[in-house]
Amino acid sequence: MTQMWINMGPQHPSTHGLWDLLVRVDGETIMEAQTKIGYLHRGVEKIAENRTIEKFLPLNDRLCYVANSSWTTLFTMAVEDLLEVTPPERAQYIRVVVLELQRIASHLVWLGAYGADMGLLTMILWGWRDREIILDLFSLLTGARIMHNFPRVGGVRNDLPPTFKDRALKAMDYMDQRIPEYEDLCGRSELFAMRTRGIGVLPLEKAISLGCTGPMLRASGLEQDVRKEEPYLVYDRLDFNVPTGQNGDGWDRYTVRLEEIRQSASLVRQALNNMPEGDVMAPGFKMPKVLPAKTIYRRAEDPRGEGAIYLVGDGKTNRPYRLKIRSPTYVHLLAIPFYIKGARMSDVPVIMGGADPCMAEVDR
Amino acid sequence: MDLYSTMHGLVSWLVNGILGLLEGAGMRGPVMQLVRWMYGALEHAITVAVVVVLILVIGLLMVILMLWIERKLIARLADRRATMLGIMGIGKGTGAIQLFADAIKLLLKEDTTPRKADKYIFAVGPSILVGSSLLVLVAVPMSDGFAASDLKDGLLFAMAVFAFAPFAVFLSGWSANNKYTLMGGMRSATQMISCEIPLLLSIAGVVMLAGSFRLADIVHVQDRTWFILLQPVAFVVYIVAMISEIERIPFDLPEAEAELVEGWQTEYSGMKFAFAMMAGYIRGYIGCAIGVILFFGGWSSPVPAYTVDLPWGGRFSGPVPELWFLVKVLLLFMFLVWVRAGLGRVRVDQIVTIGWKRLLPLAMFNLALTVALMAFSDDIGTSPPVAGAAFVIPAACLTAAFWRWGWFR
Amino acid sequence: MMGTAATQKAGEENGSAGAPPAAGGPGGFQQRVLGELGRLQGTVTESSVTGPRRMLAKVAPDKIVEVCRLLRDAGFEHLSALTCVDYDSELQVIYLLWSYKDRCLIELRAAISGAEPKIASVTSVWTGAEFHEREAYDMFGVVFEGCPNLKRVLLPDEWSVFPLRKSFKVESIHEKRKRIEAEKAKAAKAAAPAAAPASEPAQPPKQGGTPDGAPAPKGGGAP
Amino acid sequence: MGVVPLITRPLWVTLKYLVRGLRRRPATVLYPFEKVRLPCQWRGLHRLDDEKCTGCGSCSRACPNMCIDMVQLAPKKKRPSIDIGRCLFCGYCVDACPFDALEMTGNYELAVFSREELIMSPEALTKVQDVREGTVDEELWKRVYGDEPVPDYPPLPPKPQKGKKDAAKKEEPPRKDGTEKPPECGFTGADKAVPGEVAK
Repeated sequence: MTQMWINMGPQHPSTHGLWDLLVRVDGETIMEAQTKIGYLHRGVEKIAENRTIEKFLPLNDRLCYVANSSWTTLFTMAVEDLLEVTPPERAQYIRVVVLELQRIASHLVWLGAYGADMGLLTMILWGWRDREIILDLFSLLTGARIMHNFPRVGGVRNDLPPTFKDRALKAMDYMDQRIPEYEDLCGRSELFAMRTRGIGVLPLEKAISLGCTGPMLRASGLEQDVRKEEPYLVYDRLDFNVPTGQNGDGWDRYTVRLEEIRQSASLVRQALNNMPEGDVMAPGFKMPKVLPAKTIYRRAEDPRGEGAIYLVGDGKTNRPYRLKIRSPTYVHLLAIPFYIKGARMSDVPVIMGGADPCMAEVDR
Repeated sequence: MDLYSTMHGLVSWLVNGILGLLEGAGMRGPVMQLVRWMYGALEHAITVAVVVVLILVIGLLMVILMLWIERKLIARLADRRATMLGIMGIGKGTGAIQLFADAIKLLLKEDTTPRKADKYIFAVGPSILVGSSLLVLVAVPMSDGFAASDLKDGLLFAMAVFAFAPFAVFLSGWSANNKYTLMGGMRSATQMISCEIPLLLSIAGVVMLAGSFRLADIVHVQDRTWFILLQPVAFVVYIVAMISEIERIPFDLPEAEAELVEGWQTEYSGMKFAFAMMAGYIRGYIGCAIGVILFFGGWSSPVPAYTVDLPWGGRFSGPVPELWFLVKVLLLFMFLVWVRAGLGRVRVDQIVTIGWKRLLPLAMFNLALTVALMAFSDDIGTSPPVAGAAFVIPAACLTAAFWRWGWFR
Repeated sequence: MMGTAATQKAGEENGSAGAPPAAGGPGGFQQRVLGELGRLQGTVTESSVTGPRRMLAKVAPDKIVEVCRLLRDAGFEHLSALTCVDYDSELQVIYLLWSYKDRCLIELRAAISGAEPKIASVTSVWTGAEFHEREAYDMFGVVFEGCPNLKRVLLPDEWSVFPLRKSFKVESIHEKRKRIEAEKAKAAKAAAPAAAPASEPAQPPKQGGTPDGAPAPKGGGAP
Repeated sequence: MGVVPLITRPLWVTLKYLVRGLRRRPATVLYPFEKVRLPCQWRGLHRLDDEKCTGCGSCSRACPNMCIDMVQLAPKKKRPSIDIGRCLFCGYCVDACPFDALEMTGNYELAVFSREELIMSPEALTKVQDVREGTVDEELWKRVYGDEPVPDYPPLPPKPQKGKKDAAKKEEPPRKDGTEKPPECGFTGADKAVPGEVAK
């Protein structure tokens, strides 16, 4: 067949979100690919230069519509580094609980969409059904299901409602019962293995030189997790292990993320069980009139990889002088053309889904 | 008393009754002679028309029932509630009218044709597909009497017309001037080529046992032992090949939502899309019907015939063969829906591998086995356990051998 | 503006409260890196350790590729981010490198002129640098010589504006509020010399348009 | 893996749900007919309490999107009007109000027919009813939490009263418009987290 360029996106059922992978196809095999993004670009970094820190906080939830609080927490940690404020112990434990619940919810969305790319419609429904429970926990804790606007500079907005702790512990036990079911439906199914083993293989040194991080890098075999490399909040007091894969194909990305759901569930339990008493905001902290003239680079482990914020204060106003948001998926999506050559037309959605695209954080 | 004669009696009683009434009312002129002459000439044609319309209506009702079963079952398998639509409380929770709502919606939708598409083939594609699928309905009997036509080689005719559809899919996919539909059409052709031969070979085994292509004979031979007990391997090959013929989930690449938007149906909307969807379910019904006739003993029921005295004096005897046949068809269809809920989609090269390197050798082996055993044992009709064991044991060891080498990879 | 503070010494930045420097920490490694950077007197100025896992170095823009290759071989395999900061006197290109083995981050700063920003591309060292460079070009207009396909990645190709430059003025929410109140006050003063203020029942005309800071260029600069 | 486990595991686990689906309700909540009750601190549509509000405008300054305008109702009386078309529902205005005049109800069905209706005038804000219908999703509750579904989320300790009036308030007088206040869910420490404008 003559070679032709096919658009996998932006209006395409297999792309989660608005982005376009142009694919040059010879028959069924892919010869070359190009990524086209920018459909959801809102200029968040320019807006940030015109708003005070607190007024920019709610926008952080919109940075990634599936893992909202992870970006808000990252931003508040960056500002706290800039202002040299440390939130009280209890607030840090609450932040860890919120981050890990957010990771489970984000991985469930990914698992559902990954199944849908292979025609496994049951997987979406189970993924979304179990995510509902976590969204209910969030709506009890923060007042909103998705746009929580919960972390504040110097702490968190409010303390845990009294019923939250045992409901969250029961929800985590419920989650542990659900994971074997996901494995039955995907892990132990031959069809799933046929569609994911050896698909979109990303060797380790290519992953490092491309700048892939998080589950993509761990699937290629390097045990690297910002929570272990550069422990923030109270992660160094909680014990969890970092799952890795062997040869960086679709199968390893699935096993790595599924294992991460288990680890996050146990992390939530640990954080809830040994959470100290105390107030949730740094006592007597007031936002200063002027941000100190410093630059901060704060990294955190976003469900998709290494999210980071480069914040520059200019010592004159209380607005950030420059805010650079390092998005892990931005690198993963632009890196796809480097390892998609030779794949088949049906593998393209699996490879695109493997990168777990969340377009809001890619286009900023 | 088969369907044709009953219908012929009904039609002639009706027409003569009306004509008699008219003549009684004093309408004897030359017009009446012309009408009687025409009826004399067209008597046969009218009866055939009535029979065919009856079979068509039953086929379409079955399609609607299967659509509803698919929606509800695939939902319950995935722990959700499917459509709960009901009118003013009637069928509140059953979603009964969802299907009619869909049909009406598709009828009302605008029927667009892409600008640079080949308009005629684009329009003809779905009609060929539905036409060839409906044509097979004629050849599939529902019980001894109840068949539009009981050809001597009914099975051959059915398979020949059934294999016509991928040609229509390929045509309409290519004519829609859209990259996705072109890929969809190509895939349908590859899939048909790779899975047609194992399908026919698995049927050949059954036909050899039954000795005739006539579907009614195949059913009669299976009175004591269903062929699934004698031909388990053939059944596995038949089901896998039929799923890929009908283009359902594990092998629904021509219409793969994930990568090809909607495969070859991408450019269709309104009535044409309804045709394409309906064709899918008609072919599903036919696949299951032939499967039931070949392997599950058609309309012969394990329940011994019984007679019941109805309270108002009538008598009712035995399980109605037609209903028993439809129940079995629906059960086989439910298995297909269950497979759809559990499994994902395979790639095109994997279908070709399965078709050529897995199903074909399996079907050939089964055929050779059947020939060998028929040559040695003079009468298959000896005690069923012996015949069953003679078939099942080699099949089991074959599957175990294939299993150990992970042949599905 | 920020220019004068460019040479500010980053104060001792304590890592987040919960991060006691790991036993031994990358201290030894940092000294070794400082030693190597020290040798390149001409190109690297002011390399320093600014935190338990942070290092800082200012690099001459024309030697950036050698320094990056040297650091990558020294252990900084991961190019975490490559971005620019537009100080009005200069445009700083920031390279943030992370070492997986020794868990330390170094921030390289190359100061280039804001008028015609040009610097060598480091895609020869990391293939992933191409993505960050394309975004820096898209937002700041920095031309990276040697970058394989230096095209706009987020904005449409025919745009000629580099939005994140400070010269691209966008009215901030606070100025907008002051402007609206000024207009309202003027309108109220003009309309109200005779009528009593209470007679103005209609709500003030809602200031339409997108919330502040919309990237759409309002003719290059708000009034 | 061999042939048998090829499809048995996924089919087995879907069959389990089919069988369970026969005796217990599947997970779906049919939204328009069955609604799920939201927790008491849900951030939905705002409600203005006319007596408490003094028109100080701190809510309009706290709003990140400038959705709140102070409308001059009477010579001495200013009240906030909220443009919910641009509102983030972030709750800053509620936190910033020194007199607890603004609160967020549980209404989330805010569709209107024209853009102008999105701008809620102060009168409309006072007449907002806290429509918290629906019941807790018993099925999900039984599956996950096991015990009997609690009709409503238990109220949190009362929010510390701030503003000019003294903290030890008597029993709050019943509201004039007869709407019963949803169970009070005060937060400890939320007010100190007031972002508000720079400490002016």
